[in-house]
Amino acid sequence: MNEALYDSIVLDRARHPRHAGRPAAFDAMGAGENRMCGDQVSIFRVGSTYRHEAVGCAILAASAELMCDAATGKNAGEIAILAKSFEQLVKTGQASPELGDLNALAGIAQYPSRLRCATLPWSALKASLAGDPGAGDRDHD
Amino acid sequence: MNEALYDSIVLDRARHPRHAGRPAAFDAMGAGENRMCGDQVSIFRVGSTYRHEAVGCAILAASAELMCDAATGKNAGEIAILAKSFEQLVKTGQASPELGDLNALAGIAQYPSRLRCATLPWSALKASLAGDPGAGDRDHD
Amino acid sequence: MSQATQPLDVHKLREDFPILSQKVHGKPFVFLDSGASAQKPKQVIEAMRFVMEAQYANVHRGLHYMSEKASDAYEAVRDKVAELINAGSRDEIVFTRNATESVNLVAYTWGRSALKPGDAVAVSEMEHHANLVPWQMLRDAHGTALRIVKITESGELDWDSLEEVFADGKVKLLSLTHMSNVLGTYTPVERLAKFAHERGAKLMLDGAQAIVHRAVDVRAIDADFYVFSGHKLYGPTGIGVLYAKAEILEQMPPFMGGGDMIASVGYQNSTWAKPPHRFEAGTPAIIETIGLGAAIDYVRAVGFDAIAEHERHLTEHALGVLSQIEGLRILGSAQDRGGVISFVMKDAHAHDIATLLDRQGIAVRAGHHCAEPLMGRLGVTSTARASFGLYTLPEEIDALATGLERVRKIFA
Amino acid sequence: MSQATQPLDVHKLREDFPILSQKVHGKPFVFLDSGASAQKPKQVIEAMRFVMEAQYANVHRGLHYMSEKASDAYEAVRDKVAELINAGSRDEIVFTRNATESVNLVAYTWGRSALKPGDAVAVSEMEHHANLVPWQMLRDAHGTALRIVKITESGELDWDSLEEVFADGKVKLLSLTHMSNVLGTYTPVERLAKFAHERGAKLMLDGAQAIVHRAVDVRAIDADFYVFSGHKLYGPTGIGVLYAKAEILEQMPPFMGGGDMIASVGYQNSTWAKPPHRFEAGTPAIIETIGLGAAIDYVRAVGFDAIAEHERHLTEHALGVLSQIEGLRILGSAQDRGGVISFVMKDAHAHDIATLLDRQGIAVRAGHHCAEPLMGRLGVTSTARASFGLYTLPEEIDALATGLERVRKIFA
Ligand SMILES: Cc1ncc(COP(=O)(O)O)c(C=O)c1O
Ligand SMILES: Cc1ncc(COP(=O)(O)O)c(C=O)c1O
Repeated sequence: MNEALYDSIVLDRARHPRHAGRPAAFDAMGAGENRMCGDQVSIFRVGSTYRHEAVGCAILAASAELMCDAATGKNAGEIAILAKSFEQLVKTGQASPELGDLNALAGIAQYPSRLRCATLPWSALKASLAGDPGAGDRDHD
Repeated sequence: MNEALYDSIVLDRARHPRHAGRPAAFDAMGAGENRMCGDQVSIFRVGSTYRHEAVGCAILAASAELMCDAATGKNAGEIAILAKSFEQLVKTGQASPELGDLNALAGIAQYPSRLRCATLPWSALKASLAGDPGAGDRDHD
Repeated sequence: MSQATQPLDVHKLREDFPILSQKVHGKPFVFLDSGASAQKPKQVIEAMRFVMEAQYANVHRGLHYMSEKASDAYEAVRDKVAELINAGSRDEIVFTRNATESVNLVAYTWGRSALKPGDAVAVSEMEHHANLVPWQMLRDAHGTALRIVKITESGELDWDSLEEVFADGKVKLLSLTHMSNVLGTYTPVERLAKFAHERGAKLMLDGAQAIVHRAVDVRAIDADFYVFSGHKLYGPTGIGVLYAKAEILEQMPPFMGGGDMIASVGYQNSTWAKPPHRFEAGTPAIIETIGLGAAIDYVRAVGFDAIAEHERHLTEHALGVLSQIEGLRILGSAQDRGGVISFVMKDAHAHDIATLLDRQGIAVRAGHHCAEPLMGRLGVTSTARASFGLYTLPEEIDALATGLERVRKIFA
Repeated sequence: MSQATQPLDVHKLREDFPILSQKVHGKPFVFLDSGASAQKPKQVIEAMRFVMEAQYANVHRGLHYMSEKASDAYEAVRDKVAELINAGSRDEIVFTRNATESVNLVAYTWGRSALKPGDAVAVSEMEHHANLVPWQMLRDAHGTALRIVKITESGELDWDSLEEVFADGKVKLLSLTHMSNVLGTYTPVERLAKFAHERGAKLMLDGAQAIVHRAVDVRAIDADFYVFSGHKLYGPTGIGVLYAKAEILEQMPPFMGGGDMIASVGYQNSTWAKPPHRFEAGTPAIIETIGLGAAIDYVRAVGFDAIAEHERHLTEHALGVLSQIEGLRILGSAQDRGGVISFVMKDAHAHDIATLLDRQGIAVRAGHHCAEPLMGRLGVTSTARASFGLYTLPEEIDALATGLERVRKIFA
């Protein structure tokens, strides 16, 4: 059975998150919601580190985790570049070295309907950078 | 080509009607209309004779003509029986001796969508007998 | 277990459904999503092909051979539908796109003419959006109230709540699902009809699920409105049905304007055709209606008694095997239930369950099943759902159970 | 006559249409009723069969293989339609049942929100009921006015009348046929768009006929709304299209409520999905939409330039031979006209003509063609109509002429 998407990193990070939970104080936040399935995620910036609150499936949780890892210490421009690469990854399934652990989500390319699970944290992150907490992705599809 | 429906009686009576035209005075009238195609017919009773005003196709006109022939001198009960036989005729295509010239319309049974052309005068006749000039058939189908 | 009806030869029936022999991700295709839409037997596919290859033209207004053939075939389906649900007359059958349009048609026409601002419509906590949103829209446009009848923990109608909702006499329409697409619950429709009628209200039933699983008799129920979709009944998409009692339909103004629904048209004014044509504007779904006719012939030939019995066995079997799976919780435990089972699993989100099952060739649905408010009521955001058809095999339910064990181990 | 495009090999194309080789009353089938609904090529029949046999499930909410396949195939057709009419974006394409529903959708949603009582809608004397009755219903429900733009003796729009109708600035929507289904007239749509826009009105085009015969470019026209049906474009019944500019669609409230058109649903309130999904409630016509996609592929592969050229030849030929028939009168003589010809005959009623032609295997339509008021304007109660498709042969028009000569002799 090809369950590659649910490899050990993804499952591990979904079940044992390192960046989960709303910080007591934060510099910026952004949220995203997929109303079709009830997935919700908020991203909080504290200095140059990130935390998330993710309610949804394992892909959402793992993507939020790995994104927080990857975004730590990066500036907005660097994050934008990373977001682009990530988008390529989940659309094409082609791993790329600069994405590091994020490559674990490459398998999502085989599940177009799950794409939003992986990209929702990134929309929320962008919203937090834009300083517009409500600008996350709220579409239904 | 099977043009049996348009046999000589039907065409002849459609083109050379004997009972057409609104009488100056009449004892009763009834009307029918097929709004889907614009067919209209009025039936007038003058004593025990009938006249019609038919606007529409050849089948309508011939049917009105032959009906006026057949109804002449008959009472309401006799006309009701005749109407039933006629209905059978146009539905089954089976001629029956008591219908006389009306049998010329048997071919209509092959054209279900033209049935109403043949039966509209009879609805108007019934309306005239019922004393309700507007009770004729006004359906669209 | 009744032995009165011959059990279905499901393996033989499956030969009628070409799609079931496909492989998915290299695995045998286990389709447990019939509640969303059923697969189509050859007989339906063939009927649609036939009309397009041999008897096609626009209907009703044609005086030529092909048009008469197509019109006859189209109108014959009205009789088939009337027979299927035991309507009093073929003129009580209106063709729509789907159950959703049928409900909206009633809300727009009957709702805006027979209901007055201040009158109330009552629905239950377990409605599909199709039987909730149209009444919200009617409320906002027309000033009617919308009331919600509660359900019990077992997922059945709460009669105390029903009494309460009706207490002030304002409810003029009770609109309920005949079978829940999430919980599988059948509602006691005869009793509900009596209840509503005694209180001066009409009863509308959303039969989108129910029509598939058991014989429906709208006159025995005494339903005022009944709606369903062709595509769940093994027929094509694009065709649905609204049944309404003749005296109600006759009073209803038209929904859409256009060809075929008029008696006469002038530049200034028009008059309407009689029902059902009054409600069928424009070129209808001719090919799909004929496909629905073939689907009705098919299920009636198989026999509703046998289908109901088969699905009862499947449901019992499924409830049995699924309840063995650690951490799996089945939602709803109604006494009277049909072949739809929703569940959640500890630590595994419904979407992850569906994706992992799909990799094993097993199709289940995951999400809110167009019943978002019910999800809230049940305290979940989504569920996984397995739903059965006449072609479902017990072995497929065993495959589901095996698949779910794998999911459980992955997330354990 | 332009020689730029390769002429159609019509005999070869006809092999794609199985129905055309049927016999009717023992005679070769001459189908001259494509304006009512076109016949379907094998490619469309095959695409529908394929989805039902190999890739079927409900769309959008499914996380399993079949649902993804069906959703992809369904949504891909939105792109095909957008390309076909050169829409600015796929999100401007709403799927409906037919052109009639598309017009009603606009009347119910845009009409009741963007128009205020006292605003006027203008249509012409040569509209199909589908583009007249919805505006009468809007008038009666919402208090808008309805104005009628006259046509000239040749069956073209009367610009003086148009100016007059717009004189007081109340017209906010001009809704016109792009091609008359009775007279064959093409309306000068670019000029009309400019005219309407300069006066602060939107332009809606009923493209039910036009879409079939020529390439349509909604952006070049600058149409605000454009509607058509799949079944006239060699596609299945049960599927139609509404195009509207994105900024208009975004402002429009939903039409029907139910699944798939919501963003979120609570017992009390719901929020709407973005266009186009906001306007597609319930399970869509999945199989038919995919069939429409195949039809679009088909006509584009044949090529609109070639189709238009072919139909221009046919129309010229038909106008030539029909004008030779004693006592036959062709209605309409517009400069710019398509392959639809209505006529009346001295002493022979249109219904008798149709029945007699049918006996010779020739299918024409007779009646008011869902344009009853236009009949009054033309001083007739009904006409006979021959209409052409890409599969029509000049020989078939000759057969029509021969048939009409027989009719003439019978009634002479
Ligand atoms: C000009 C015109 N408009 C609208 C329509 C209505 O199309 P439909 O019946 O497919 O909705 C037709 C077809 O009859 C038509 O010819
Ligand atoms: C109970 C119930 N009602 C209504 C519907 C709506 O059916 P459709 O989408 O065919 O209009 C469904 C199907 O999803 C359903 O399960």
